[in-house]
Amino acid sequence: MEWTDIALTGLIWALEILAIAVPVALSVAYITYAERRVIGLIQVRKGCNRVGPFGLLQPLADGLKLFLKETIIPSQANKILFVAAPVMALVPALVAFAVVPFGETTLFGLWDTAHVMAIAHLNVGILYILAISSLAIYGVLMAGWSSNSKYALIASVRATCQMISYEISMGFALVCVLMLAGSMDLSVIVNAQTGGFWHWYIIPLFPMFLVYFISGCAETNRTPFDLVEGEAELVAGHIVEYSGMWFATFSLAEYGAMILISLLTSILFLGGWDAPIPALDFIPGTVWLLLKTSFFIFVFIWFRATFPRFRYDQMMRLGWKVFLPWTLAWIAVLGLFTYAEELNSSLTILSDMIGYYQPWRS
Amino acid sequence: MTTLFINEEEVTVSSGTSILEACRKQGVDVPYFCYHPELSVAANCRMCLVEVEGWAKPAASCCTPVGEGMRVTTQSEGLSKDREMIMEYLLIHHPLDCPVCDQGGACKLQDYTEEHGAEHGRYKELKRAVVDHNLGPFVSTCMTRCIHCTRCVRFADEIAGTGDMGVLNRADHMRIEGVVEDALASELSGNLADICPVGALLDKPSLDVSRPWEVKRHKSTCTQCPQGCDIVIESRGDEVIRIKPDHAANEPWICDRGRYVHDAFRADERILTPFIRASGLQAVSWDMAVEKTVSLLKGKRVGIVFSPDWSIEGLTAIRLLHDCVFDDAKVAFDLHRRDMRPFAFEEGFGMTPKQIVDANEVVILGSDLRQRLPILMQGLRQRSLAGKPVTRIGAMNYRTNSELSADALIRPREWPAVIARAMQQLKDLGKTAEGMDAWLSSVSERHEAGKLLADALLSDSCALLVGEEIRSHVDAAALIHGLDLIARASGHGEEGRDARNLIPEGMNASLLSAVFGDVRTSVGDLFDAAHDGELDALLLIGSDPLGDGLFSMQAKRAMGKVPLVQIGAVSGQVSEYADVMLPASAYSEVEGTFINMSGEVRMAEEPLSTVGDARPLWKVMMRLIQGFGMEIPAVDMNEIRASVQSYLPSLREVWAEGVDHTWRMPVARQRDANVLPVGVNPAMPLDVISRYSMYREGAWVRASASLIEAGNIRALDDVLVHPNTLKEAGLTVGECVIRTASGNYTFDVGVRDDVVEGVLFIAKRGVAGDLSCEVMASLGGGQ
Amino acid sequence: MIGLSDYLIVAACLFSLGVIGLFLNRKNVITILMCIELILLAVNINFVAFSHYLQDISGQIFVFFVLTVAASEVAVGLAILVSFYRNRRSIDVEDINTLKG
Amino acid sequence: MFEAGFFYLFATLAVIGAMGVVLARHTMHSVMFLIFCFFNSAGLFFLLDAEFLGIILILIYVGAVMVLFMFVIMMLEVNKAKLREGFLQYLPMGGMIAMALLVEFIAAASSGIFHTDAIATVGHLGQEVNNTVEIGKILYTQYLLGFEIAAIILLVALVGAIVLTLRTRKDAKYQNISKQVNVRKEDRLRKVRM
Amino acid sequence: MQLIKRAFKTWMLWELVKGLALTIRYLFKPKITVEYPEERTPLSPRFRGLHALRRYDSGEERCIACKLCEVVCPALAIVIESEEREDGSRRTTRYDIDMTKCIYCGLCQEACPVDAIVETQHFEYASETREALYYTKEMLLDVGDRYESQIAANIAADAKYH
Repeated sequence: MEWTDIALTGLIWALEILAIAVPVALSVAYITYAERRVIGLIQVRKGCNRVGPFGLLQPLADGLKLFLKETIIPSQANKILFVAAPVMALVPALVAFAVVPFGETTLFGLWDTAHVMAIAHLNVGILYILAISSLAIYGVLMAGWSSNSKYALIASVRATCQMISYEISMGFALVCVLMLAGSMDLSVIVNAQTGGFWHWYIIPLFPMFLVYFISGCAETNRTPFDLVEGEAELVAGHIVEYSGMWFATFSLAEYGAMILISLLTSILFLGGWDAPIPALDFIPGTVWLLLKTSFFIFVFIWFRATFPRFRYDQMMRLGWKVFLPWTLAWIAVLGLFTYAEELNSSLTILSDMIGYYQPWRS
Repeated sequence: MTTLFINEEEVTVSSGTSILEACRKQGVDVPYFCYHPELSVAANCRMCLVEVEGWAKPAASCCTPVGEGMRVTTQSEGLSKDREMIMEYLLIHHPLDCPVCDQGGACKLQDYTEEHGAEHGRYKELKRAVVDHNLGPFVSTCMTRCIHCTRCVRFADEIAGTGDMGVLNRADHMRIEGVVEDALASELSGNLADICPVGALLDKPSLDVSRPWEVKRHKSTCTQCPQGCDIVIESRGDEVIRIKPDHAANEPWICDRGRYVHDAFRADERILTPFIRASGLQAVSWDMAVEKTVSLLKGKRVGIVFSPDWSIEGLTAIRLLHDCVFDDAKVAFDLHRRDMRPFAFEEGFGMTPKQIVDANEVVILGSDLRQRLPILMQGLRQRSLAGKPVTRIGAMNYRTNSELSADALIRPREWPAVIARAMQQLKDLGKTAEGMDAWLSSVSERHEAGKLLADALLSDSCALLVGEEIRSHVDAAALIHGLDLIARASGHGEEGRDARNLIPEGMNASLLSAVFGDVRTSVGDLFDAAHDGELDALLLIGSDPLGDGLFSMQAKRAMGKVPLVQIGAVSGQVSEYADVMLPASAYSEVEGTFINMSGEVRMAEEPLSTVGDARPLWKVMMRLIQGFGMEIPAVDMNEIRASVQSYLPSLREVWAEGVDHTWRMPVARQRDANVLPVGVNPAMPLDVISRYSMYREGAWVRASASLIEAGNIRALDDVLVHPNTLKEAGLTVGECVIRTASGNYTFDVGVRDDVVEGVLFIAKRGVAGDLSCEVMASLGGGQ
Repeated sequence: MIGLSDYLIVAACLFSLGVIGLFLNRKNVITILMCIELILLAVNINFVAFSHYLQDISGQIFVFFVLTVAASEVAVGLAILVSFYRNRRSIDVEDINTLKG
Repeated sequence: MFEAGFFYLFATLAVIGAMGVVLARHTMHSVMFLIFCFFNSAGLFFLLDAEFLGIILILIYVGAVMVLFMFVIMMLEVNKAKLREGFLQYLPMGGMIAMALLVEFIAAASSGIFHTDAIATVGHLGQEVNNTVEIGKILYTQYLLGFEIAAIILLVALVGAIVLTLRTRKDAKYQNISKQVNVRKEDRLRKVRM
Repeated sequence: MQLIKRAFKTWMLWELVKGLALTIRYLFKPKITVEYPEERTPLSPRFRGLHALRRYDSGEERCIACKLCEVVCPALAIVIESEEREDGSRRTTRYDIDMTKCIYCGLCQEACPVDAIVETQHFEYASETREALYYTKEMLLDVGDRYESQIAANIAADAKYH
């Protein structure tokens, strides 16, 4: 391999990474803005409207403020882990974007075949995302433990329980998707749903969609599952000792994870970059994907404005006693449907019904 | 005993008790204004009405004695109606100035209006106003607020004995007036503000400064005189607002000196930080000051003079300093003593104040008791009013506000003769004691005043109050021994019925003999030694020999010669000579134990916070010991108290079990002494007596602006003789030359005819203060 | 090129470190459990390496089983540890001697 | 070349991580080092074309098992100074045994049997070969029994762990959440009179 | 039937949907925000803002140092020291309010027998230093002088409800 090739590859990688990371960072900033506006509007207020036109520069002002703020390290904290924790929280949230496909493109006909617009087109994409997102716990755990504060510690213990619990139901919800799509490759999953909204997995997997999205809420510690940072009892939870930019890093990670969950929900259940009706295909797929994602982000914010916080035991109960059996049952049902034909020929109709969504069987 | 029923409850009280007192004893609340347990009953406020079953009208409970089987009701509809009307009547002319009245918040009228008063009054006419008048430096008046309970009038008549307040006119024009427009000439005048149930008579020094609810109360002990009254210091923050008698203790009154000395706690003369002299006094840190002290005193021959007013913990710490650092140093503490023979140090009372007041006979020997111990004198006054005899033998008709049953004027040089006369009489009656003959034979003259003494001693119980004329006598030990002999001869000398009460200079007298008995010396000798070069440095602990006592001249000479380290709370005149000044906390600012003249223990347990860098004396002493490189013998209060117990073991139980007012430490008496009077051979015709003034004596008093003001109003004449003495010398009132052993002085000499002839009275701290060290003098014409 | 023996040497290093750890940390059960994990990891690396170089996927299946068993072991081990700690307030190996005769 | 570079990188870091586990002063740091070690081992797995196992290693070990470790450490209050006692006491013995093992292993590994010449270095498979599918195929056919047994072991371990740690405290009050959730207005509200 | 209905509602997350519908409706409602520096809400005559010490028309300060406000203050924000003035009247020598302690409960105003301490409607006195919030007697009197007409009007407006 020539050195120039290596350099070129490296450059392309860097560009690809930038092309994902910069918009993600920017959208994180503006999601905070959107959140404040939307919640304000729902609460019959106006929300931030002072900095710049319609308050559009507010995120920049906030960012500037957070940058200039002093970061305080508690004297009794474990310094290394304390500093590493925000990074550990942010990195998984961003790394997961590596395999998320944003659409398929031929680069205006430059390429013969359509390429998937992802930094890394992995055939075990879902597995990768699951693995990476399971690492997000470490940021919280390290922050909680190293702060040497009882609030932070309790919060991190809670967060860990919450994340592990919901990861399981989330994983099983994904298994349902995999059973339909027959692949762990995200672009394959999207392609399995092409052809209009009646092909989308939200229809056969509606309960799984709910489970996935709600577990997503819990994974990102968003309301109503934000009892990790329940200010009434834990002040700010694991970030109680953080300030300045390191504090902001946690928010960055939270919002990054929120975007990721929204993206994945769109991809897994709403046909990704496919238009709801084939007639609308003239609009680029990426636009559709982003529209769907935006909607889910809005739903996140909407949830926050609507639902009160869960109690800890209620949350654990929901994860273990409702979601887990429900997903397991649905997997069984899907399996039964899939192989109904082979069990009894009279049940072919069931197989056909589910086969409609299973391109790998035909 | 009488048994009656108060609100259906059976009560038994002694007969003759009033219903109100029975109710108070029972804890039943009956409102009253004019009643006061220490004063006579006037029954003019009508607030204390109660219903007695079978009686047509409600009765004023304060003046109605209890009757057998009486059924008393203190709460009824009729009574509350009555009380409401009485309140309305009392409030007709009372101004609505509670917000500006110092009494507001601790006012009986306010409380009862709240409790019993009507919503509003019906009186719509103009209110009357009353002209205020001047009641001296301590009591402010606002007579419009007066409700005519006449407590103050009765106080002035019965307690103060000055009778200078009265009621003028009647009805709407009724007024309380000071008969003497100027000063309430009583040393107890401050109590007026306490007894006034409304805001008519208020405490002048603290007027408009604080409200009752913002003061914090600290139980403490007054060290202004050997009586050692229990006081309550009222402070706001650490600023003392008032000092009041502790009503939990037995004594309801305190004197003006103890009450108003508190402005000295914040006076300019307080030593707040350590100072050292380096081209003027400079405030320095404790470390530097201790270093300087050590450099001044280390390895030197040091004389220590201290004041007896410190707590016994502080005094013991002085002894610890002496033992650790200045092993061979002499210490001195009594500024009024010329005779240093140990017998003269048997100070303290053989009797408690109550026993003295209750005794059949009381003899005051050479003391201005009203100035010295105003509260004890007040007790004796009550005794006189009750018709019991009080006899006095002394050099002057000291004003006592009290009828004396017998009074004899003698010159100081006649004391041996007086005692000998009494001894002779007892001997003639066959009462004798060991050593009496020797004593009697050493005195040739007899003075007729001795008969009073002997007569008094012949009664069943007798109290001899031995005052400063004898204590500062050059032959004091012999005189005291003589008194001891006659007391023993007449059966008043035994333990438990010891009639001899030697008024000490200050508090803690019994402790001083026990702790310092082996190392003490005369203050005069000590200063002379310093002047003669036998001492290298002086350490003055709270003592002010320039202001108090008999040795100011010697002190001045000595201090000019050797380096001086002053430790104390008040700087005074001494600070002009001091090379180092170390601040020690005032008595209001320390936790400590005190023993008063009659051996009763007083505890100060709730100190105010110390001002400035001052530290309790014992801590200062320990710091010094440390500075000298010695091991500190006591690091906390308990260890200090352990050292005290090694001198006074009986205090252990006091600290272990808490203070009991019945506990007394008996005064140590030496029974086998044999001190005979040495004949005084007068070279000069006049005896000199320096008079004690409660407004001038004592470092604290001189730092207190309000007491100085009072002292100016009640100034004693500087130099005083009997007119005949002046006439004999062929002189007239005015400038005269006074010749003494130490030289000639020129002063204005005044006359008073109730002093004994041949005596020159010097008011200490007056212009003639320097004369106070003299014993003899003669007069010459002006220049 | 990287050969099988390289992987085996890495695995050997990890294994030895795990064994050393077992010996050195006699006071802390948690570390001991972690050292066991380390040893199992070394085994897993061996399995995968052989699987790769022998082109036999079965080796990876065994890794799978080892992972399963190791996870169970950790879960039960830590559960025992927690209940032991509740009773004795200590996780010192030398305190775990109640079964000693 | 890349591969060699990555191998050495992962291998070195994995060994460093393992050393950290053994030597770290604080148990929490040990856990961190172990996680690090697992990450690098996963890298080695990737180099060996076992991406499914690599990701599973991260998912199960890093994402779950090590979290469990951290959890337990956080819940136990352990005197760390005491825990290091006797460290040196056991060093000679442990070191000797481990060194012996190491020498033997390395001797065996480099004896030539496993040498590049003996076992051919195989090339890497492309994206089109799905390691997951391969494993799935063999796992659910040939090793089905083993799979089931593993599943049962996991289940037993799960139950065992819960039984060991679950304690119902008598002094605590518990809520029945299902009942709470299912409560209706009619159950709580009684209309007395209008 | 009831059971089925309930189960259906439960599984369709009916209550959650109802909640979401409610909030989304409010998203489009007109907003009631008052944009403060430009817009202001009307203040009650009883509004409790910055404190002021009042004077009589003659210019004599009202405060008589009765210290009732000091004792009633639940936050211990008021410190008063008093003395007899030369003319014999009782006046404060010090009247400090620590605005950082004050909780604006208005009890001082209630307690004052002479209407000397009042709370104005003025509330824009934030400062960049703590010192500026320690109000002394002079500052309070000055506030009273500045807002006297407003204070008097407020007291008059409120008087009939006493």
